[in-house]
Parts: sequence; C-alpha cells; structure tokens
Amino acid sequence: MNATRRMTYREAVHEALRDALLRDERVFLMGEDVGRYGGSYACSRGLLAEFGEQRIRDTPLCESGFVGAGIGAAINGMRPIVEVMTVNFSLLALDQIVNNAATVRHMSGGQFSVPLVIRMATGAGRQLAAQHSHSLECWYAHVPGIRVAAPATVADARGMLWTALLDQNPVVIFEHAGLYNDEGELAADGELSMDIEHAVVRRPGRDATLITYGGSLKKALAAADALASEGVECEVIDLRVLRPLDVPTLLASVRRTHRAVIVDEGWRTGSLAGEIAAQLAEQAFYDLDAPIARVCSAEVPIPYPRHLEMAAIPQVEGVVGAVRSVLRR
Amino acid sequence: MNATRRMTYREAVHEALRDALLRDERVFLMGEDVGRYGGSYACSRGLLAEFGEQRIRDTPLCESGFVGAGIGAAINGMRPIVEVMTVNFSLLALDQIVNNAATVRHMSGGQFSVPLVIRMATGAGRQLAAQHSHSLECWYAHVPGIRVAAPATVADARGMLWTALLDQNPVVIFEHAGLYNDEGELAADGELSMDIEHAVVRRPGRDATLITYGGSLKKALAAADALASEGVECEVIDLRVLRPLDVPTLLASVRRTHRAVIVDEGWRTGSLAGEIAAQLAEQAFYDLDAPIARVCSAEVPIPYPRHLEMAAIPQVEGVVGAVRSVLRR
Amino acid sequence: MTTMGQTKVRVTREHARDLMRQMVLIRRFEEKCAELYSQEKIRGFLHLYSGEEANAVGVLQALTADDAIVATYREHGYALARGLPATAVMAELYGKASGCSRGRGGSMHLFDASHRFHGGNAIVGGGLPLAVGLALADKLRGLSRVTCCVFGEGAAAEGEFHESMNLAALWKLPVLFVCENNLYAMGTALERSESVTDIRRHAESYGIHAESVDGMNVVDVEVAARRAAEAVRAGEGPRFLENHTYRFRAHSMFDPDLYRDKTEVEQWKLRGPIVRFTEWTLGNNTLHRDDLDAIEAEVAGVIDDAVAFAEQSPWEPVEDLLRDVYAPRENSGAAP
Amino acid sequence: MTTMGQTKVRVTREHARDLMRQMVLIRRFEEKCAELYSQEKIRGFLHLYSGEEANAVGVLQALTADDAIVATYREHGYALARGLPATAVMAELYGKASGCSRGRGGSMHLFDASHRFHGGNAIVGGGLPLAVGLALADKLRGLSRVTCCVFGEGAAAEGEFHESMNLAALWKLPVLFVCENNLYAMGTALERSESVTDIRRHAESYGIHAESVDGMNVVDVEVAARRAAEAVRAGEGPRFLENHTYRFRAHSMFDPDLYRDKTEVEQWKLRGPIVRFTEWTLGNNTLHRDDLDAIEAEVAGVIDDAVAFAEQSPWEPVEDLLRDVYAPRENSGAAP
Ligand SMILES: Cc1ncc(C[n+]2csc(CCOP(=O)(O)OP(=O)(O)O)c2C)c(N)n1
Ligand SMILES: Cc1ncc(C[n+]2csc(CCOP(=O)(O)OP(=O)(O)O)c2C)c(N)n1
Ligand SMILES: [Mg+2]
Ligand SMILES: [Mg+2]
Repeated sequence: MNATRRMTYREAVHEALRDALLRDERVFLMGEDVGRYGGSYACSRGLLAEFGEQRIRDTPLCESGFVGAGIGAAINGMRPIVEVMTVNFSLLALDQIVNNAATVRHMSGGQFSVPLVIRMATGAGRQLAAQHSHSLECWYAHVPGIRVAAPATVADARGMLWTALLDQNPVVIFEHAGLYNDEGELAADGELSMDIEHAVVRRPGRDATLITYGGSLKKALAAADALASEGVECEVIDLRVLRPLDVPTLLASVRRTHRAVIVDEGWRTGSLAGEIAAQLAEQAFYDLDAPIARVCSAEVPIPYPRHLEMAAIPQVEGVVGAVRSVLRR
Repeated sequence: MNATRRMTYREAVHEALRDALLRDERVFLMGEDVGRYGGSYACSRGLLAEFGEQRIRDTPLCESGFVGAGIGAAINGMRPIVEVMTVNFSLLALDQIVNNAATVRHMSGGQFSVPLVIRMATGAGRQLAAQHSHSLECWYAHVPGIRVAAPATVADARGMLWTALLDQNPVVIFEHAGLYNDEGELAADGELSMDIEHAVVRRPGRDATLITYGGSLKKALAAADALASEGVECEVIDLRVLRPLDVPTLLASVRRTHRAVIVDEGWRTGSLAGEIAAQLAEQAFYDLDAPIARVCSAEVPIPYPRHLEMAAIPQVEGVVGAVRSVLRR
Repeated sequence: MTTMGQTKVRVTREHARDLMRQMVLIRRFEEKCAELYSQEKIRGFLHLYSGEEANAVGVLQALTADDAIVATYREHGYALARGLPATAVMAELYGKASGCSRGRGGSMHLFDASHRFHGGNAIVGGGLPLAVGLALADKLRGLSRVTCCVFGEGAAAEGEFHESMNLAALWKLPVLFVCENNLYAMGTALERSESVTDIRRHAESYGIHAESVDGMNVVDVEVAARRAAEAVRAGEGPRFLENHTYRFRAHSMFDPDLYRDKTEVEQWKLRGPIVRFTEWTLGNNTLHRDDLDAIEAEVAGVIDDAVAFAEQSPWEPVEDLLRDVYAPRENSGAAP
Repeated sequence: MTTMGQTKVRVTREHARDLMRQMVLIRRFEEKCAELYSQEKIRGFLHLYSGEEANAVGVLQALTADDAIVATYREHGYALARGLPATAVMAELYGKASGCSRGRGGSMHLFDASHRFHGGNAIVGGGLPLAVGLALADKLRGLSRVTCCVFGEGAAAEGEFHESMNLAALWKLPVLFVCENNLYAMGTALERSESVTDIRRHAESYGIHAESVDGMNVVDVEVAARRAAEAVRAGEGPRFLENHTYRFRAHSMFDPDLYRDKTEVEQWKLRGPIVRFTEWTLGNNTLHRDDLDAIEAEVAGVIDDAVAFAEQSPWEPVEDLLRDVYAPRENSGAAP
C-alpha cells in the first residue's frame, strides 16, 4: 500500500497530462509545440500519437490568440490545458488572462465560469539571459479571479493538474524550468491528486521559518540541511499555492519560531516575498523576534554569464546567511 | 517671485507636453487619439494644430506596436512621449516594456539607451467596471530598468514630464484619472521641473505616517484632516516615484512616528503597499510600535455600481480607521 | 419606393414589422440612455448605437437560439436584438442586482448565459480570441453552432485581430466575424489607422471569405448574414462581413466629437437605417403609418417598463461585494 | 555550370570571394559553436544558422554602414556578415566582458552600436515594432537610412507582426522586412501555423510590396535585397522579402528534431547555399579550388583567433553585477 515510484518532475507532468486526457474527454492540451515537437520541455512527448490532433493541438505563435481561445473553449464546456511555453511569453497573453479569464465570472454576475488551466515554465538559472529568465509569479498572484499554483515537488507536479482541472476557476500553474530533471517519489497507486489550497511544512524546525516555493524549495532545504549541521533547525514551508495564499500555515509556524526568511526568485522590490513579509508583519507582529529577511533576485535583468546569473538569483549560501542574520549569529 | 498660478491637473499635463515640444525638437507625442480627438482625457487638445501630424501622432489601435515603435524611436535619437490611453490597455504592451524597454540597455552592455516616456491614466473610481479600473503600478514598480513616477499634484503633473524626458531611461508616468479635474497651485515662472527621485512630506505630523501616492493622496490628506480634529497628527508622505522607491524618506518619518499606514488603490495582495510594508518592517523593525496597516482595494474585479466600487477601493473613512487601529484608539 | 440596394428579397409584413420594431426599440432605448446619463442614473462609459441598428438587427436574424454572440462595449443593440429583456438590460445600466450581469458589469458588460450572450467586452480586440475559443469548443463537441463575433473597424489594427483570424481560418472554426465599419475609432478615421482601408482584404489574406454590405440597410445585412451564417454552419470555416455604417452620436458620452464635420453626420442621418426602412416599407406598402405608430407606442411602453423596473430594483447589498470572484470548488473527485 | 535561378548578374571575382568568405565564415563559426556548446563553453540557448547563410550575406550586401539591423536569436550570421568582429561575437557567446554585448546578452542578444546592430531579440515578433520605431526616428530626423528587420516565418502569426506591418505601411517608413521562411518554427511546420502559407499575401494585405526569393541562392538574395533596399531608401515605404530557406540543424541545441524527416534535411543540404555557390563559381570560373582553400584557411584562422580571444578574455567582476541597468541621469537641466 505504501509502495512508491520514482520519476522525474517532467515524467510527473507528462503522466498528469496523460491521465487527465484519459479521465475526461473534455480535456485537451493546446500550445506552441505541444504536439509534434513534444513540448519545449518534452512534457507532452508521445501524447499526439496517443490522443490525436484534436486533443493535442499545436498552435501558431500567437500567445494572446490561443490563450484567449482557451478561455472561450473553457467557457463553452471544454477543459483546456493551455501551455504557454514560458512565463516570458505570457506577457503577450496578459490582457486575455487579466481582462478576460479573471473577470468574466464577476462581470457576468456569476453566469460564466472559466475552468481553464494555464501551464507555463518559469524562472532563471539556465543562462537564458534577460528576456528568457523572468519570475513573474507575483504578478499573477496579484490578480483576483485566478488561482496560482507552483508545484515544487514531483508529487505536486503529478497531482495538482487534476485538482486544477476540477476547479471552475482559471488556474495558472508555474513549473520552474530548473525542476524538470529532478527526481522524486510518488505513491504507486490510488488517488494522486493534490490539493491546491494549502502550504505545507516540508521540513519541521523550531529556530526559524523558511518560506519559499517552486524552484527555490530545494535551495531552502539545502540551506536548512547546512544549518542543521550547526545546530540550527529551520522549518521549511513550501507555499505550493501562490493565490490565494495560505497565510494561516505561515503564521502557525512563525508564531512558533519567531523568525522568518522568505526565499523567492522574483526581483526583490515588489516580489511575492514582500507581500508575505507584509502579511507576517501585520499578523504576527508581536511574535517576531527579528526583522523578516528576504532572499530574492537582484534588481537586474538576468545576465547571461553563469557567475553573474548565480550572483543575481537566490543561492543556498545567501539563504544560510539570511537565517544567520535573523538569528543574529 | 513667489507668485503662483492656479490650474487643473489636466492643464498642467497639457502645458508640460506643450513645453516639452517647444523646448526640444526631438520630442514628439504618439498614441491613440492624441491628435484629432485631443487625447482621451483631453490633455493634448490643440497640440495637433500647433505642432502638426509628425509630432502629434495619432496611432491605430495597436498598443504593442506603437509602444515598441516608441522604444525604437527613443533608441534612435528621438525623445518620444508615448501615451497609452490607460493602464488597462498597457497589458497589451507589456512585452515591449518589460522585454525591450527595460532590458535593452543591460543586454547590450550599456550601448543602447531608451530615453522614452510612457504616460498612462490609471485607477478606479469612475464606474468603469472590471476591465477599465486597474491600478497596476505595482507591476511596473517591480521591473528593473524602468523608472516609474506617479504625479499626485498639479505641480508634479507639470514638472515631472520634463525631468523624465531628460532621463536616459524609460520612465513610465501614471496619471490617476480621478485627478485631471483637480485644481492646484504652480509657481508662476522659473524652472518648473520636478525631481523624479524623492518622496515628499505633504503634511507633517508626529503620531503616525501615512504613505500613499497618485489618486489616493487626497484621500490620505482628507483623513489626516479628519484625524487632526481629534488631535491626531498624521504625517502624509507622497511617494511620487514608485521605482526606485525613496525608502530613506519613509524611514525617517516612521522612525519619528513609530506607526505607519499605507494607502494604495491596488488590490491588497501583492500591492506596492505590501512592498513598502515589507521594507519598513525590515529596516525599521525596532522603531515600530504597532503593526503596519494597509488600506488597499478589495480582492475583486472592480464592480460597476457606485456603492460597490466605493466599497472596493480605499476611502477616507477606511484610512481614518486604519490610523486609529495602529494608534489603538 | 426606396430601393434597398442590391437585395431582391420579399419581406413579409410580419417580418418587416419585427425588423422595424427592433430597430426602433434600440433607437429609443439609446435615446433614453442618453437622457438617463445626463440625470446620472447611468454612469461610467456609455457608448450608444444610434445609427447602427440595422447591423445588430440584421445580423441576428441569421442566428438561432443555440448560436453565441461576442460583442463590444457598444452592445446594447445586440443585447436587445438578441432578445435580452429591456428590463434586465436597463437594470444593468443602472447597476442594479436585477441587471443581466447582476449589475456588476454596466453598459460595457452585458452578459446573458441563457441567450448565449457573451458580453460586452471593453478591450478593443479582446473579444476575438474568446470567440475563436467558443467556436473551437463547439467544433470539438461536434455541435453545429455559430459564434458571431462583432467588433469595430478600429479593432482590425490590433494584433488580436490578426491572431484570431489566423486561428479561425487555420482550424476552420465556425465563427461569423462582423466588422462594423463606422469609419471612426473614437476620433481616428479609418484612413489614419489602416494602410489598406478595405478591411475585407485583411480577412481574405487569411483565406477567409469576406463580403461588404451596406450596414444602413437592414435587409441587405440580413441577407448577407444569413448567407454567411449558413456557410459557417455548414462547416466551411469562418466568414467575414464588413458592414458599412456610421454612428450618429459621439463615441461615448465623454466625447466632444471634434474630429468630424457636423455635415458629414447629417448626411449619414439622411440615410439612416430607420429612415430608409421606413421609406421602403411604406413605399411598397409592406407597412403603414399605423404600424409605425403602433410600434412606437409599444416600444415606449417597453422602455417605460424597463426604466420603472430598473428604478425600483434593489441594489446589491454591499456585504456581497466579493461574490462571484471565484466559483465554488466542485466537491466531487469525479470527472467534473 | 549551375544556374543561379532567375538571376542574370555578373559577379566579379572579388565579390564572389567576399560572398563565399562570409558564408564559409558563418558556417564554420556555427560548427565551432556546436562544438563549444558540447564542451559547455557556450551555454543557454544556442540557435545555429547553418544552411541559411545566403540570407544574411545576401541581404547585408544591400545595406550601407548607416543602415540598421534588427535580428532574432538566430543572428550570428547577421552579426558576422555585418562585420562585427568574430572575436567580440565569440566572446559574447562565452559571456565574457569583451563580448559585443559585454557578455550580458549571450548568443541571443548580440548588439553593436557602431554597426547599428540592434540585437539579438529572443521574443518572437518582438523586434518588429522596434524596427518600426528605428525607422520612424530616421524619417522624423530626415535621414535616408534603412532599417532591416529579420524574422522567421513563425513570427508572422504573432500580433506584433500585423501591428508592425500596418504601422510601417501606414506611415511609409523605411523598413526592409526580411522573413526567413525556413518552413519550421521550432517543430511547427508552416502549414500548421498559417491558414495562408504564402507569407507575401500577408504583407500585401497592408499594401506592402512583397517578393519571394530563393534563400539558398546568395546572388538571388543580394539582387532582391538591393532592389528592395533601394526602393525603401528612395522613400517608397517599407518592402517585404520572403526568403525560402531551410535550417540544417535542429532549432536549438535542446531540440531532438523529431518533427521532420531526415531525408528532407538531406535533400535541402544538397542544395545548400555554399554547395550551390561553390558549384556556380567554380563552374563559371569566377573562383577556383585554390580560392576556396584560401578562404577555408583564412576562416579557420579567424575562428581560432576568436576562440583564443574568448578563452583568454576576463570575466566581468561579480561586483559589477548591477551595471548598465540604469543609465546615469543627464545632469544638465538644458535640453538633453
Ligand atoms: C485595447 C484598447 N485600446 C484602446 C481602447 C480605448 N477605446 C475604446 S473604444 C475605442 C475605439 C474603437 O473603435 P472601433 O473598433 O472602430 O469601434 P467603435 O467604437 O467605432 O464601434 C478605443 C480606442 C480600448 N478600449 N481597448
Ligand atoms: C513570443 C514567443 N513565443 C515563443 C517563443 C519560443 N520560440 C523561440 S524560437 C521559436 C520558433 C520561431 O520560429 P521562426 O519565427 O520561424 O524562426 P526560426 O527559429 O525558424 O528562425 C519559438 C516558438 C519565443 N521566443 N517568443
Ligand atoms: Mg469604428
Ligand atoms: Mg522558421
């Protein structure tokens, strides 16, 4: 019963897609190069052969057009999964997402819903330079009317998609591009779906709370490991869901540890980390024993060379240093 | 020498535009309906007749196209002022702004600059419903490589444009649509330009710091007035510049008042107010006597009816209440 | 007898009455809106349809109850011609909870699921990808329904126009695109916004069959729309109509209307859709003065009722501010 | 003697040598890049130009030093043909401070102000509005310069393509649009992305004069580009070239290239630009084997130097991470 399987994040996304296509005939996958190419991150390889052109739909390059088409199809009885190759190109589709997907239900007084899932890769760290390294999850997390999820583990990559498809609301799923090759464990059978409501404690600890999501989770865990060898026990929380934020889980932890560090690959100013710090400062003000620290990206379009990119985005040492600073060691 | 003139915000914008066109022949104004229509908020009325079609350039409806064209023209020796009618439509131009305007200088290793000014109206409060009431200043304030200004007064509306044009960087100027009819005072002569670097104290006070910008400034001032009659003296700070944030000015005030309330028409979660709260909590942690309060918009696409819209966006009473709460009265 | 352009059709008395009634309803409704706007009963942006009635009324003759409509912020005419009750539309313009969008949308966002009326979209061009998606779903579901997507000639310059045309044509989707070419986008005349002002050529460059029609002639519009909708319904892929029309009023209630000659407006009014249809139907004895009087009387009643309904409807309680932002989660784990 | 298509031109020995040298330089440069990528000297996305050399080399013959170029992420060929030193380009691919973009950009973002080389743009379609703006500035400044804007056929589906074509045509701007139609956008074949695969028809729908050319034939490309650039320079407004070409390698180093037949690739290689130009120039005695050998030797030297330069160049100090995000404020209050 407790048997597990090992697979990569990419395989988990692939299996989740395939599973959804098998479970519900209203589901179809649409986006640039999801079919013949097999997905720019190879997540949909083989699906075209299995499900055919109608359900694995290669689109022209027209982000606004095909995201808008996904919205329309969702309103009209389908359950589209729209893949926007990366968050960088999603800038071209923001009008559709913000002005249509997020508003139609409200503007129509509840008559129309948009049960749409939009998946996109996000993040830096692969030397793709300024136009291909954005982490704009915080922008999406700002918009009422959509849900935002960020699976950081193989199990979440496998399980969140189906839950998102059950949701009547538009759900944006961010897959950090640095995760696709990572391996993880999965329950071997049974219901694999994962909630898209709660943050979870990935590692318990008493000395400080490390809050993070997506591609930064492994850095936070590595930092916690490093600190554990010095006797500092960090609690590591994976947000999992970026909108709506599960603040109670964060507060419960911070009220125990009295210290918080937030790790977020977004640029520091106006980051999601800022919002979380603000909420903690609002709601756990008297519980905090030190200022909240943020480990974010430097305020620079991500540069190409590895040493500069590494310096620009959060690293394990930076997280360790931030924890030390809130512990004043 | 200290003579002043009275004019509306709209007149100030108009005068600033005209002045820039007169001062520098590289300046031209481009956007939807800036010419024959006179500007959707009537800011450019008469300029077409005075400066002709080349310099007052009506564009087709194509936000990405003409904003991108402004970027190219700026790179190539001109000083374009691009008017995107409202922030709502700027979603269609975000790719150009984020991926080109904000990055070209960095990606080119400093070889190309983008001395471009983009103006747009922003904000809610006029019953324009969900697609026409956005306050997305926080999104722009998140992006390295651009400056963001938000003139809240007639003097700033008159003076910031020229300073922005002198800047080699892309500057986005947000004009809250609720300000155009407001009147204010201006120096009668002399250099009218206003810095785009500093926040200013619009009203001094000792009991709490009210931080705000743009269309919310008048609400914050009204709240301060109301509170003054109860003996509570609020210091009101107008951010003026949203990127880069002038944090020192904020800290100096909060270190005196020990309490802060931030008023921001953006949706609360992920608002600029959150960023400011985070920075104050980081840097003035030991100076704060109470949690920072935020007065922001409710998490709802702005509804059309007046009573619901008013309930959705910050109001004077809400600000008064927030100040009372941080003072625990 | 006024000739109705190229059209050689017989219009029954009943049908003529119906067309006339709808056009007059729209006109009087818009006039009432203007009045209510100055009384501050209607607020925000208000874009009136006066002068363009033949388009909504003509086009919607070609649709069945199963078809869908995606319109713009200038959509009162389409809503009324589609059969949305004038009461619910007026209540929406008031922002009342009894409005067709529960008051949340106002003039620019009329919605009605039971009429497959999908807005009311205030971002120029933003409705086109949506229409493509509605049609894609119909095609995938094997339903032979048409999605009618209306927009102005100004929208043709937007990237979303291009992307939508291409997708609809590439995937042979059942979309009837209707471009209401009223010569102006706010204050920008077509020749200042399009390098090629013959909008059909754009549609054709995607391989979409396109036709121009006199949008001031309700019968011509109906005939062209029926032909186009039939082709779409038959699975031939999208069709494109360009309706030459004109708005008699300013772009919105904020527009000082400085960019066009008053005489130009007057010229167009002389060949307005109601004037011409009146001349034609009276001239060929399809309708009589009595009919028109009866229509005006009936319409006046409808509008009075609509205003009364809107006036007396309650406001949504402010406690419900946050409703309808998110749909409730479906609670079963089964296929949704 | 291989015929060079429709072109009846005399190519001098010197010019032939030059064209050949540039094409060979690009080919060998790209081959070296592939090698360096597998050695992890070059990282990130790398899009090679092998097979398409005739386009960059042919098109750039038509430009003067004053003209500007806006290219894509597949721009090494344009950079080299434009005369950017191979050393600076290679150093950029390494990410060294001596790179043409100071190492900040890498393969997708080559820039060089002194050559008016405006990138290196990695958002498909994103360079087009930029090119429109560069040309607009030239026009406003009264300079008779051409902006050459290169993009793939995949970009033609993006809204920005449409918006840019319309603006350039409407305002009669001096843009030479060059669409490199290599039949695929990543794994998506043209007939799966465009309802009308004749890209010229799109350009023409804006009233832009468009021409197709065999993009595997450097002389044809040069002739067509000269004709087009002259018209643009003469103030006739934008022109459009569609170059039929093919990439011999995968889209990027990540692409497993599963979407096209190996035989298709082999077929195209048989009529590759260097092969054909070699046959033609040898066949008509413009060049001789010796010339080719000399070119290969020279190019090998250039590439060795480039690699050596890149290898030995220093990294930018990490302390300078934040440089060139913002330009310093101009400090005078006078007109900038
Ligand atoms: C993307 C976008 N840009 C600008 C506007 C502002 N705007 C509203 S209507 C309009 C003119 C549209 O003209 P057209 O498409 O011809 O429709 P018409 O109003 O003539 O019916 C403009 C510019 C908008 N709503 N959306
Ligand atoms: C807006 C955008 N969408 C998607 C991508 C990912 N992408 C990079 S290149 C490419 C294919 C472009 O094909 P084409 O324009 O034909 O140029 P080619 O690569 O064939 O030279 C895609 C989909 C991108 N860079 N930008
Ligand atoms: Mg119009
Ligand atoms: Mg291609």
